[in-house]
Amino acid sequence: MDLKELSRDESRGMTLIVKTISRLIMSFVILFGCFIIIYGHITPGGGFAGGIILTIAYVLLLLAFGGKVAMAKLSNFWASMWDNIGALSFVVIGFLGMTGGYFFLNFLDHGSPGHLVSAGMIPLCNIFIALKVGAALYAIFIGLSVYGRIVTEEEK
Amino acid sequence: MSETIGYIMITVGVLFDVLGCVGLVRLPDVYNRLQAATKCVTLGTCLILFGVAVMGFGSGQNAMAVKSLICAAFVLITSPTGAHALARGSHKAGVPLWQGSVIDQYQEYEETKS
Amino acid sequence: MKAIIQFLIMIALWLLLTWSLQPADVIAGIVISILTVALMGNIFLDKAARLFNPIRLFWGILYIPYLLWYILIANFDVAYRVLNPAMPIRPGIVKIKTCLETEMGKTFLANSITLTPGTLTVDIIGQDLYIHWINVKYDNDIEAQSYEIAGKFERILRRIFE
Amino acid sequence: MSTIMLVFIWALLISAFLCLYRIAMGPTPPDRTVGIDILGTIVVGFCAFMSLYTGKDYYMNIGISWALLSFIGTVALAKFLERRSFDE
Repeated sequence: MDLKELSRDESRGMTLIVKTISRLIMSFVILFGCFIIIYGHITPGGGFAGGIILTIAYVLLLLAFGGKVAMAKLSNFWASMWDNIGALSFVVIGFLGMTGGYFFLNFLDHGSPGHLVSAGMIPLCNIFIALKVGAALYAIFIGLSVYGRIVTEEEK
Repeated sequence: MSETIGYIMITVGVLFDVLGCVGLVRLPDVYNRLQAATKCVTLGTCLILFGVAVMGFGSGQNAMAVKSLICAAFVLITSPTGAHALARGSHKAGVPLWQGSVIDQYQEYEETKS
Repeated sequence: MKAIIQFLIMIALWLLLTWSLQPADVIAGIVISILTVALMGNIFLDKAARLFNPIRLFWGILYIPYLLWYILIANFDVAYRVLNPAMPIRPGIVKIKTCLETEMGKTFLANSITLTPGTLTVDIIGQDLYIHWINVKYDNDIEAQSYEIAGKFERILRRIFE
Repeated sequence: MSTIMLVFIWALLISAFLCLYRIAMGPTPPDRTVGIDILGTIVVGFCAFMSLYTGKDYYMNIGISWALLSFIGTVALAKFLERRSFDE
């Protein structure tokens, strides 16, 4: 079934009010998570906090619309795949520093302090940490709630 | 001038916050508590944020003011939704109304459905 | 059309959050807005474009002070009930009917009811709303209850969302 | 400046302690959940005070994140109170 029809299903998920408010604020949650990640080197926050906020958007999807919509949006296979991509890219960035001299050398342009382009490769590290943390947390959440629940007597 | 208006708004907001929490302690059952606390604390927090926005615009800190306005809009949208979800969850969990309640048409609907 | 509207809303929010117009910030905002539209485009509201009709926008802006005034009355009402030693409450859950059809209209009606004097939305089923009322005035009179609780918002919300 | 700020912060602390009283003493689980929900909204007010006191705008980021997490937590607890599993 199409994802749009799945999200219209009345019998699944919470009430209409929670669904509509989720539709309204979901895009803002993604935008705010990216804001926290990208400005991680000049304001508090960074990869870990931003990754948690990105995960929160998908967890809200799972809570408000039901498991099938969230799994159609980001399945367990792709969650573990993004987890691996984040971890591997972080290590690759570390090894790219070897071209200039040593491990984790900050080889990019430093820019002027206080602006967005001012820290070389720290924003890149933040982005990959966010991918790693967010995807791993989402995988844990669907592992516990969708696959790991106790089957009751009636469902048998 | 803007500082005075800001302090007045913050004072009223803090007063409403305290009143809402007194209602949370004093009222008899979960629905009445939810009602008093949600109304008062939502308006109280929004007034604090509006006051901070007014003082920020007055003293030239525009980024702080705009962010507090965004935060106020966010609280104003999500707080009643959370209250609705909690009220529905409490009724489904079987919490009875206070014994002085006069009518419960939702209970009648649930009984006719099942 | 819907994607363009969502993109414009997102880029406006980004510029408000960062509050700077340097090239690097704006380019990052455009990239992230496109990413947001690609990720959450089919979850976003269906009829968002019609809200930018000038007549609807005018009534929407007018609705904000109207709602804030009723929230202020609600707070003084709660303060009176909480601080009075006798606690004059007469609670109950009543059923009302609404004439709004769209999901945005019903959602904003329910949230406005939650924030205004003495009422709290418990559940919504089709066109029926179940309201916890702290001071029940009528005995099982659905028409009068609907007019008392929802009438003052439906007048304006019908012009915004229907 | 600092005296009136202290009065505000003590008033907010008193309301937070009233919420904590409801969380500790609530006779049923939904009562405790209401206390948690209200406490989450009060903390946003604290973040606004910190932003005003120090003059830095990034405390409001913490406020927005806190409002978000409080909303998600409330929805999750409400779904738990309905005795349904999270994925349906």
